[in-house]
Amino acid sequence: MDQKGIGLMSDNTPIVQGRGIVKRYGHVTAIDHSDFELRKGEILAVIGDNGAGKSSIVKAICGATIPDEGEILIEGKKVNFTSPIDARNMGIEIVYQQLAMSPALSIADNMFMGREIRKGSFMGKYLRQLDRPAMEKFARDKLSELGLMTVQSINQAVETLSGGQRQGVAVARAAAFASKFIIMDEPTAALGVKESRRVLELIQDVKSRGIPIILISHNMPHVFEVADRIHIHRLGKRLCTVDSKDISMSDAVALMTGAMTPEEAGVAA
Amino acid sequence: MDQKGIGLMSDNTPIVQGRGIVKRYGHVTAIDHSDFELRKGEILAVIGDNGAGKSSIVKAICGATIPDEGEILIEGKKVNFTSPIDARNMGIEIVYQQLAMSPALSIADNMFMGREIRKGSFMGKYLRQLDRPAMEKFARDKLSELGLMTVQSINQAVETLSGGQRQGVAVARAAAFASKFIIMDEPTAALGVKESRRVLELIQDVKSRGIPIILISHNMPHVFEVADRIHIHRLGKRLCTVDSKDISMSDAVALMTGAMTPEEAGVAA
Amino acid sequence: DTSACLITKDDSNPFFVKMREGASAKAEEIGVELKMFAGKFDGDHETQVQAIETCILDGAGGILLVASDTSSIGSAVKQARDAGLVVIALDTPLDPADSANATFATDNYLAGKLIGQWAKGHMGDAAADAKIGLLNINISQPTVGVLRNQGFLDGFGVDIGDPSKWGDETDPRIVGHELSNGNAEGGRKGMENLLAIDPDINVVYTINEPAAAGAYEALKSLGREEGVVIVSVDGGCPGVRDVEAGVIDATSQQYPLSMAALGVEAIKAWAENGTTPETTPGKDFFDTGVGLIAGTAVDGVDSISVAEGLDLCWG
Amino acid sequence: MSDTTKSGQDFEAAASRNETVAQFEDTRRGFVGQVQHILHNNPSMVPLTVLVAAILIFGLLLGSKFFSPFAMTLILQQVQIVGIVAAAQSLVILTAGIDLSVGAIMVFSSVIMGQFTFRYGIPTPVAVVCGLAMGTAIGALNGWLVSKVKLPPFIVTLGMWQIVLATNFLYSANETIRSQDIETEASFLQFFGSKFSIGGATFTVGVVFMLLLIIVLAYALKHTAWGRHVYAVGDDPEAAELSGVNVHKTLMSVYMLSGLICAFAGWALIGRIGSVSPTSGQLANIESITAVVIGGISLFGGRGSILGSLFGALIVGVFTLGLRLMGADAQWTFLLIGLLIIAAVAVDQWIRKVSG
Amino acid sequence: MSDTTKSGQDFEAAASRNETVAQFEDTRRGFVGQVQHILHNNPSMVPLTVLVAAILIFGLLLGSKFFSPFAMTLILQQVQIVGIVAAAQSLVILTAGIDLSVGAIMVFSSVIMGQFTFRYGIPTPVAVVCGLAMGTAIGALNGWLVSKVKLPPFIVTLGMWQIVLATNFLYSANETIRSQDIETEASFLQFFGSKFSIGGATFTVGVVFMLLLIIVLAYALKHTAWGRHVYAVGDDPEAAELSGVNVHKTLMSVYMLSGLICAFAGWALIGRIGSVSPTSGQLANIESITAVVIGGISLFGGRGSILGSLFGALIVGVFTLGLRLMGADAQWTFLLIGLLIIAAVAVDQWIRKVSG
Ligand SMILES: Nc1ncnc2c1ncn2[C@@H]1O[C@H](COP(=O)(O)OP(=O)(O)OP(=O)(O)O)[C@@H](O)[C@H]1O
Ligand SMILES: Nc1ncnc2c1ncn2[C@@H]1O[C@H](COP(=O)(O)OP(=O)(O)OP(=O)(O)O)[C@@H](O)[C@H]1O
Ligand SMILES: O[C@H]1[C@H](O)[C@@H](O)OC[C@H]1O
Ligand SMILES: [Mg+2]
Ligand SMILES: [Mg+2]
Repeated sequence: MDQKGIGLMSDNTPIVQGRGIVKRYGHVTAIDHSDFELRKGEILAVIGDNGAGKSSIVKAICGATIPDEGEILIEGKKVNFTSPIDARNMGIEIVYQQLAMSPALSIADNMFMGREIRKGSFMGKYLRQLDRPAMEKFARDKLSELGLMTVQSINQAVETLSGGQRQGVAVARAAAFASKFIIMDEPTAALGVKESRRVLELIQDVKSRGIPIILISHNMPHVFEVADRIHIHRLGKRLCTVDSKDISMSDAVALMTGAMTPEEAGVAA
Repeated sequence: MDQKGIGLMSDNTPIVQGRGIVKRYGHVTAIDHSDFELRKGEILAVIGDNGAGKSSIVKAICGATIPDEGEILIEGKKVNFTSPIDARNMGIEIVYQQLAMSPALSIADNMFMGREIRKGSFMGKYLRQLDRPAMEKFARDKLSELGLMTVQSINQAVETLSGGQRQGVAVARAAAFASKFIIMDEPTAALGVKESRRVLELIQDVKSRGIPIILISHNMPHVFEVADRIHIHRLGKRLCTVDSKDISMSDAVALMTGAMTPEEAGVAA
Repeated sequence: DTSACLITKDDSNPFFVKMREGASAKAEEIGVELKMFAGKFDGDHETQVQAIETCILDGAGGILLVASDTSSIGSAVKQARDAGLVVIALDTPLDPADSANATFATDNYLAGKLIGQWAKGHMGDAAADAKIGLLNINISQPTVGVLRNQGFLDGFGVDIGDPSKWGDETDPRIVGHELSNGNAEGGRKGMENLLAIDPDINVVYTINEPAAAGAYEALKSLGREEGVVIVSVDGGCPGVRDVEAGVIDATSQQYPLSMAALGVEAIKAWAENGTTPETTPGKDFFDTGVGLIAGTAVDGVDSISVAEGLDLCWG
Repeated sequence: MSDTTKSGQDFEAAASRNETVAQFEDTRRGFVGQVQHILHNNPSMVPLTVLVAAILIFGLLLGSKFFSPFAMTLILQQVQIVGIVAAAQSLVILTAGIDLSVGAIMVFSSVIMGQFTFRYGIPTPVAVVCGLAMGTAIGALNGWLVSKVKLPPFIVTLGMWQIVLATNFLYSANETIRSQDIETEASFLQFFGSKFSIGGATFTVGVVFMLLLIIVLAYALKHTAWGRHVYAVGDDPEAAELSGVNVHKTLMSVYMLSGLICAFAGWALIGRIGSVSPTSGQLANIESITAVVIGGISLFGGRGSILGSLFGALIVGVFTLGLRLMGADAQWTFLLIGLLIIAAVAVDQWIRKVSG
Repeated sequence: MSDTTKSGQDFEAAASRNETVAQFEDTRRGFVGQVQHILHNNPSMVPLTVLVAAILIFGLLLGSKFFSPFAMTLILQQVQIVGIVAAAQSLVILTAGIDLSVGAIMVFSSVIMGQFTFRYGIPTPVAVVCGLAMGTAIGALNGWLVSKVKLPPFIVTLGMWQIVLATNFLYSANETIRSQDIETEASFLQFFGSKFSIGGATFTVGVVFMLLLIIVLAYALKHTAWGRHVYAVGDDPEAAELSGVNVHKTLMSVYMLSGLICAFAGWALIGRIGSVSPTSGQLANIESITAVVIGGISLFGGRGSILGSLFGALIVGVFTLGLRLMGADAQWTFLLIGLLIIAAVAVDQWIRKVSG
């Protein structure tokens, strides 16, 4: 956890701030001059229709795509991520909607991809040997915490897992390594009831460690259960951000689908 | 619709019946002597933990994988599907969990894959020219019915769609072409609130056309909203099948996660 | 019973196919057991080395070798000779020639020189401002290709500069050097390119007869088949018939069948009494000779008639 | 809608229908944007642009020597064999395969046509049909191994290449059938070499065949169900199978067609070189793959246009002739063609990136 | 848990923890099942099995002629160059690439070593280092074009192949440096050819180098982070990038290492053939790819083991020598090797399928 960074910035500097972000794909404008803001210690939900641009905007924030216009500030400092590795080095972890795993590699390999543990011994120091037992134990522990009990072996290739099992691995990885904040793009979409529960608990856990979370989800009960604030995205733009206590589920849905305007709902755009 | 087939079979012959189905992947037993049954005109929900074997069993039913043991009967007749094309030729449509689309091809191309429409004119008859306008119109209509309004062009490559948009295309395709029954493997997992609603409506629509549906879902409210019966799958086997009116959501969840046994819940295994 | 190996550069070139046929016939006649090996393409040195090793392992008495890389093959040849095998070079002398116990070969430089002299004589005064196109083998410039090319230019009266490579000549009569890969397809394309550079070409040297046939097709398609002198090397039966038909004007004939037969006999002789054949006086190998075959003879250049050529041709 | 929500959650009722299709504003930037858009939607425009640019540049540098009907039709004639084979190669590559046996099939088919005529005295048209059938049969074998036995195309065609080539040499005994003999006894074998003139430019039947072949295939790939299936199979065979494409049938049709086209290339080869020569065509696989890839077809399958392959073949032809005319010697030409291959694809990549 | 469900849905509370990890019963069938499982988990066991079977069969057919230390070590010597190059090729193919320039890099590096020594009189060890550096540099250029400019590896290395080969011929003026001269003046160049005997079997430094190289690479691929990254990049580069692998660095390291290994192969080549010959190595790309694929590495990247490539090279070596000793002539050998390639991979596929 980046204690120092948090200590230095003024209390109401947002952790992440996006200003006037634009991203076009050929003829398609996925993000259209949108703003974005994540505050200290909060869980921010992002909701919106399919294709509203939710995934696109969080990808822009973490360097997975490079926006065409606009600027991004992390803890008040402008950043220019050119790759998700930059973001990860700052302690930002992401659960992508299309998961980002290497199908032929094992669960443990995937969890430690890019931050493998080496043995402490001679073999590790000079021959750079990986400490497989340590990595496997860690992976097993993290999956058990999530209640992913049906995984039969930690050395199973990810391609042999069910859809939900894969998602569980991705969530466990992010939660285990984040120190600044976590982005989760529909982390419970493929999960079973029990597994979804665990993920929601985990999100609360992470928050209680002081790490804020961006949660994209179509599951309104989940959103209202955990989110502090809700960012409503519509047609490539932020429509408004509301406190989850100040709005009803129905109004939130009405806003995001365009059945109601922010003025009608009585919230500030 | 195969009116004749339905007319011929006795009233309580199930549409699909699976007996003692086994499917192993190397060391993993994904389906372990499981039974399965879909009745005329019903919506059958299949629920279970991640990795319980839900996707595996419906794949075995439709020829997408070939089971190691057991037999499958469609309308009382034993079938040996060797490819999903066999199933499709019988009027069975499937929405796969991992979608099954050709990313580089357009939405319209994907919807009509394997059953393209040819022009009626000379070009169509002798030069086998496709009737693109017709296919595009049909595709646009079906997507509009689903309320997938954010798709910008029907000629867009599927790879440029958002996760939810892709799922919408797959659902629309299945609903448009099924005549015997439809299997939907988590059709609303990636869908927004509005889009999920439309899919549920569509499922009811299809049912009212007399076509039964197998619905795999982790979303209990959705399951209880539309399902007539619920097949509870656990550790590779059918634990029990219950009428959705005879069981509470909590009991269903308790059964599928193993917190309760069928005897405790008072349902027959 | 004596056993022997025949290793050729490749076994797709009819030249080597015939050489193998000649060798097997002779071997059967005099009771030598013959195994045959070949590189995968003309210039494939590695496979030839492997073939030599295999022959040593196989306990052969001698090796007939048409080397792709005349100097590099030296160490493998030495290994064979050290193991007690006799090594006879065919077609192409090794570098140095005495790496092998004996050599039966064509003098490729001479083969080129003869067609060069003939072309010069045939053209008479026009040779002084001839336009020469050359269709060589391939970009790796193997020795046969260089020897024939430089021999031809020498015979034609061009200053060849460094005799170990083509392309460094400054004579303005040379329009260009093209590649043919020694086949008809390459011959046609190369000829077309030469014609695009200068449509007035009137002398064409070709590495072998398939390339010449390809060049002729190119000329024919432009109606230029008359008035261009095409010369070549090899003397295969299709080639000699092409001389007869006026497709090729002259070609230097080689004698692979006699090379092969002489080679097999030499191995037999070595096995029986340890003798090796004499070399041709003035050369460090046994020259199996070159015959210039031309439709019309030219004064001062020895040639044989097409009819004679057809008697001696090899495939 | 009320009856569908018998146990639906309340908040969902708020998701009322909103029938207007969303249209984000299109902020494309004028002419450049339009050009980029066209390039983006027509993958073969990039190699076409490179081709036109190459012709213009060599034209400027070399003047009428290059910019003549003679030189232009010469290029067409020089690329005809590679162009035809590249059409076959394109089909296979579109299915994410690769065919290393194209050259071997081509030359073996031409040998069959020649030897059947001359060795067995079979009427020439029948011999030609036998050659075409042989090409198709080898293609079918390739297709069967790829599709049924599920072997990687690279391996199948690598093996087949060696098998067919060895068979070719064994069967033909490496004997060339001379042009003059064919001309007098079986001129039908040279049919593709027949010439005709249009306004100073000379075309051969082979060139016309190549152009027609590409046009027909481009049509079939774009406007028939078969064509869509070829793309789908190349894109993701598993997804294609699941969504109802008969992957086996599609692959078989592609490999058989590829074999047949290569056999036609063999016939065209006789027309071009006059004779039947078993040693031809040894570089046809590398040359055809080069043309296909310069033409913008992805080696990973499912993306690209067959027109691009034609342009790819022409680009190489233009550069080769242009460089030779400028006096580059063979080794330098070889080097520059290497640079060209990389540069052409880099330009392609760059344009695609810019046009996003 | 109660505090986390402040607005959770009631039914979810029923999903109480159930801590035992699910274990479906394992109904595998005895010995055969075990063997299948081992084969399944060790992709290089399949080619190893084919190799051993081939040795046994030829041993039975040919007796002691084949089953001798001399013959066995001869095979090692004959495959050493292909084996070393196949190691380089394996790395590149594991990243879903392909390197067509391996042979050109190899021969050019050997030419540099030779010409630097003989033309400029540079001390031999320095010349060797220059050759190795040149190989690495060409590899770096390949890597940069693949990774930064994002060109397909097939194209990059196809172009580079031609460029390097042409440069090689231009620079060397096609001159061979003779074995005798190297032996007397720069014997260090022939270092890889040095021989030593262990119990009747003769090994060369080159053979030992090949074996060590493969072992070291197998270790690195399996037991270091770098190795995992190579697999991840080959599997799905985008996913690898997103999950924190520096794809660029990984690709650069692979192509540079490949270039370096090819340069070592060039040095080994001098040891093997004695001389420095600019025309060597023309088939090294096809032969190394053949070895890699027979060895079971997927051309689509991310799957397979580098040990397999060694076995693949040895399988081809065993068949070639065995067939030659049995007196099959060259065309028949090609034909049978063609069949072997297809058969070896078919067997591999079959075993994988059976062991599911
Ligand atoms: N690589 C791409 N190329 C072209 N268009 C794209 C690309 N990625 C996204 N888009 C388009 O951008 C828009 C926004 O997509 P995005 O994935 O951000 O939506 P989303 O809000 O995450 O939707 P969902 O809830 O379905 O995941 C969509 O219209 C989509 O079609
Ligand atoms: N191709 C495969 N190879 C090996 N194991 C597999 C394969 N497909 C599925 N499995 C295993 O079979 C089991 C059942 O998987 P399945 O996909 O049927 O689960 P599911 O009930 O659909 O789960 P989810 O709700 O997460 O989609 C899992 O343990 C999974 O790891
Ligand atoms: O003499 C022969 C030559 O060595 C070879 O390369 O081609 C065939 C013959 O001309
Ligand atoms: Mg999304
Ligand atoms: Mg599933």
